[in-house]
Amino acid sequence: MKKFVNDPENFVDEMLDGIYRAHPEVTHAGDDLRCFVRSKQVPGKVGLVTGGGSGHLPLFLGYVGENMLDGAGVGGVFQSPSSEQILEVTRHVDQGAGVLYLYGNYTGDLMNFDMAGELADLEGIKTATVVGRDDVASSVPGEEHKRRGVAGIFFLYKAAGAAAARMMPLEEVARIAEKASARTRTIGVALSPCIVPEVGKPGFEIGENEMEIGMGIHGEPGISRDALAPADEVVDRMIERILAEQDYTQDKEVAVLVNGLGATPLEELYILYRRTAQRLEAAGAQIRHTFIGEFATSMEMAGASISVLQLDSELEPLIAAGGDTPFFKKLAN
Amino acid sequence: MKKFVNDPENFVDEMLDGIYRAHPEVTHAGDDLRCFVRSKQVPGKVGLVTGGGSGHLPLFLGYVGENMLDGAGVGGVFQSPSSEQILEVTRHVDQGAGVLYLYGNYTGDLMNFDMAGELADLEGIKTATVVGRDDVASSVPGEEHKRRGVAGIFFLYKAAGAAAARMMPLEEVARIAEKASARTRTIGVALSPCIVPEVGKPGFEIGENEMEIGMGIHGEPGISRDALAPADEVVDRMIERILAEQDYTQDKEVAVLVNGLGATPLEELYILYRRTAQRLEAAGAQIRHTFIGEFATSMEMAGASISVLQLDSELEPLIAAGGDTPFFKKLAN
Amino acid sequence: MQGFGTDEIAALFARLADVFAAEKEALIALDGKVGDSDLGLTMAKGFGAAHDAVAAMETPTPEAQLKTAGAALARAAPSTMGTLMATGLLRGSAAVSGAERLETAEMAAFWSAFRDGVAHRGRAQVGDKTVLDVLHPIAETMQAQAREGASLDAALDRARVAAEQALEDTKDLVAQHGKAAAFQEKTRGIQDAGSTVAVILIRTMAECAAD
Amino acid sequence: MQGFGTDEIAALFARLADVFAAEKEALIALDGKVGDSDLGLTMAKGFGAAHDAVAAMETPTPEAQLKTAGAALARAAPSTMGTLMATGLLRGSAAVSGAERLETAEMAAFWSAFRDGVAHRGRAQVGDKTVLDVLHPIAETMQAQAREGASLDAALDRARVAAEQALEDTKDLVAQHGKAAAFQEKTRGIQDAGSTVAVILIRTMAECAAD
Ligand SMILES: Nc1ncnc2c1ncn2[C@@H]1O[C@H](COP(=O)(O)OP(=O)(O)O)[C@@H](O)[C@H]1O
Ligand SMILES: Nc1ncnc2c1ncn2[C@@H]1O[C@H](COP(=O)(O)OP(=O)(O)O)[C@@H](O)[C@H]1O
Ligand SMILES: [Mg+2]
Ligand SMILES: [Mg+2]
Ligand SMILES: [Mg+2]
Ligand SMILES: [Mg+2]
Repeated sequence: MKKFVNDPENFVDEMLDGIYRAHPEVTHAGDDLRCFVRSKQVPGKVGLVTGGGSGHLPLFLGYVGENMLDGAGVGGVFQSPSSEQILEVTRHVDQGAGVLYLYGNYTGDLMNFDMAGELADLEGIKTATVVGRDDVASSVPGEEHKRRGVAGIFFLYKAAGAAAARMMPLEEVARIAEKASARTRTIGVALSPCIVPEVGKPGFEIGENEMEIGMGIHGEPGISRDALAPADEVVDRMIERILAEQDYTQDKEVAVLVNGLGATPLEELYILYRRTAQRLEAAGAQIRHTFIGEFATSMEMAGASISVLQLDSELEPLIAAGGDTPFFKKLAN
Repeated sequence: MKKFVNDPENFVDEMLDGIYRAHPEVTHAGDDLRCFVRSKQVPGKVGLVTGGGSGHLPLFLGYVGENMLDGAGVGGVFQSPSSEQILEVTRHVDQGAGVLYLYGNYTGDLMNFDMAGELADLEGIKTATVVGRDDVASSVPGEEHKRRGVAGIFFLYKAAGAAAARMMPLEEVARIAEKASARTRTIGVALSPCIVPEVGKPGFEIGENEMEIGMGIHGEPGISRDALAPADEVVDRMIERILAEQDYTQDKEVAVLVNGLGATPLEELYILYRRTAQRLEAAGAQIRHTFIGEFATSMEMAGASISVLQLDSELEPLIAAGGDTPFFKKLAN
Repeated sequence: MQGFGTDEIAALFARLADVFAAEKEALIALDGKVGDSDLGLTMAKGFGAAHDAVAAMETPTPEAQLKTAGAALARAAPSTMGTLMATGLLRGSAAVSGAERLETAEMAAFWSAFRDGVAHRGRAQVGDKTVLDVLHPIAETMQAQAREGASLDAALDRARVAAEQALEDTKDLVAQHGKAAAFQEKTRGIQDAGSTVAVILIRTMAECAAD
Repeated sequence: MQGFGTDEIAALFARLADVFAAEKEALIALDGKVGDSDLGLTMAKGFGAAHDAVAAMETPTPEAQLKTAGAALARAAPSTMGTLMATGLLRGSAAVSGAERLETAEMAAFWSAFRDGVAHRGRAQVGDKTVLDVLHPIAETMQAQAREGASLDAALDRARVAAEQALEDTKDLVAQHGKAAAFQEKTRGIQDAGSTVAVILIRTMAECAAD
């Protein structure tokens, strides 16, 4: 295992210690480093809370900041945070306007957020839940509710974050997040596995010349394993899955996210973006916003994902809005 | 070779095509995609031009933008841009106040920037040159002029960029860049090699359990190859080299950059930062500005570098200033 | 045996901590087939924490021990199975409220509540190839044994047999939940990882009772 | 032979393009020992471009051909060696200004200017284990041969011999410049990559002259 780690058991907490040292605009609620919150909450604003396993930086905690989220429950590597931690974060960020839970559609997270929500309810804190379920490879059309949440959840954060910053009420923020969720599609491709520090070796293998389209961000199996093709062909095979589920005759404008899974150089992401843009434009879409880089990783996995959010007049200005977190900065445009 | 590429010969130009599609705030001077410039130049401002080989994104072109640089000559992977390309960029960004060349201390770049400067001079464009030479592993003290430029050049961009944006004259901007250069130290560690697309295989090997401290960003040999140690120990061995060359009794404030070389997860960079901060503070330094992430990569190389800029009252506000490029955004603070 | 009192429950969690530490690699490998390889880690960590918490109690009752164990598990291992096992223990604890010793009837109530908690929290159905497929026959067997007035060690042993059979039967099922669901038909022929944990639980309990 | 006229120079660049294409892997391997493995790529690309540019000229003179080749090389391969070889060609071109055929005297002037250009641009000294260590004896030998009134093919062959010896001698030196400098003492025993390119140049030129 070629990693910069000390005791693998301390991986997450030492990482958090580093983050808190570097970024005074975030802190932890109470003693538990894993209850990650903004240092200053905005009075009266709906609180946005996410959470999930570690190993995906900047996901999840990296989106806690201005115009984005207010807190995150930080789990172990690829592990859900506990309901207790989520509850602690919930208490901290609630400013009387209620709290929206925004996280990826994984069993462990679902159960722990549900439990936290039930406990928060007993304490008089109103919560609502919207899950990211953008990974088209993880269930067939018609079974969208079973899909995993991957990089596209960034769009939910962006839209809901900007909506909450405009002081919209919980129901509205939840409706907007839900709309963004319903209109986001992602497809990924992996070229290499990743290593959970406490396990110390790759959880699966990909042959020297193979790629797996649709692989999940924890190494969940995808829809095809083939010989690695030229970049344009890889994009072509991926984007088909998205184009099949989005129709640009009415709402033409889209936001695109080309995300690196960890080890893939930024140069290659731009090569993938080039073809993605060509294909989307050929399909009648107009690219209004572009995000390229590492937004949701799987440790040192090589690979990438493409996410497309189909905009409408309500979502567009929310995606255009600025954002400022230690890991994500966008000027308003 | 596990890469998202089409014809490796087109690697750089397809990457640039992707970048221009995604970011309308940058463009190319003339027909050559590799003459990278801001879409809007600032009248009367000193032009800042960098350049160097591709394969290091966001270095070099990623720092072209507001409060930073004005243009970059884009070379092939790990290759200098040509003097002709640098000259073309120089002509485009010159706004009558002259042009400062800011690049890394490598033979190929030195020769091509020198040639471009000589040609620009014939055309009546005043140029000055400051090179980044921050890699402490690449020459012993006393031979600093021979050192390679690596991630620490970011501090030169930041300081000179903010100075030029304040409409300082060429001599002043060059003086400030030179000061930042003289006060910046970097040390790197590599865990794995990288692959130049046109070569198709790694240029060197690092054993499964080895690390090389001081390796250059093109795989130049470092100062020691040892068994991979725990993260804190790796930092300890690296930071010694920097501490030996900086004395914090007078100027205590520093800016720190923990840079990922490509494949190393952000989580691990924060673990490295944690120890770096501990050690710097123990040595009497006060960390005033922190930058953590991928600032200067070597394709898919696993590894990291630590850079420390020792601030003074002139440099501090320039590092604190905001910056806005497609690849780097910082709000003023 | 005279049922599970506080000593026996403390001993049970000590033993579970050992067993899950010993089974760590096997569970990692099993979960790795159609999952994310974490089950060995989470169960070892979770039951280790449960044991530590129970061992540290000063004036325990069975109800409090089970609750403490569940809470510790939820905190230490908030994975799917960690959370489900924690939920089971918390619900089971409530079902034996006030009891000083858990005899067959109380143990049957415990397992029924355990199963119901898991079913509620996980929203899975019997047959979905989850831990529920083993918890359900355990609960049903225990209820039947209680109705028949069986001794605790006999009842637990019958439940263990039923659980082992049910585990074997999970091989024929196709996973509908969690990370395994992505593997669809490929999960056929593979024994469910979470169900394996349930078998370890009932087997260890039966062994404690037999000692 | 009657010296290098425009046809011979065109043929020389055609041959150099072939030779560097053929030597690509060998130069990659050589540069890889204490460098970044790019030399084979840059020389193949650079001399390929030089050949294309020269072949496309309509009314060439030797001076113009050498200048065109140098400019094409600078554009196509702006690496250390690409830039140095381009500088050498450009300076060498200026040194034969007006000549219709390059005889021994002109060729000696060409190589002296070539060497001086490389020395100026690269700021290296003879003995620093660079291409200069081969260019210098080439230039000196050509000058001596010209003084002695040697024929061009004899002069070039003597220069080739001197170059090959000088290349062998680079093994004893320690690199002071470029990427190799980082390897310090480890460069001892290894033949300098750039110097190998200079030997290929003079050897190919000598072969053209002998044909
Ligand atoms: N919705 C569910 N309800 C009940 N059990 C489930 C559910 N989803 C998964 N499981 C069980 O959890 C086991 C996997 O546990 P675990 O490794 O902790 O999951 P994960 O790593 O996905 O969080 C499966 O083998 C299955 O028995
Ligand atoms: N300053 C210099 N002056 C002359 N020749 C040099 C200089 N630096 C390097 N060289 C030559 O260049 C060769 C390496 O060329 P090349 O591979 O193009 O360099 P790089 O890859 O470092 O740009 C060396 O073997 C040496 O002969
Ligand atoms: Mg990375
Ligand atoms: Mg990377
Ligand atoms: Mg699992
Ligand atoms: Mg080289």
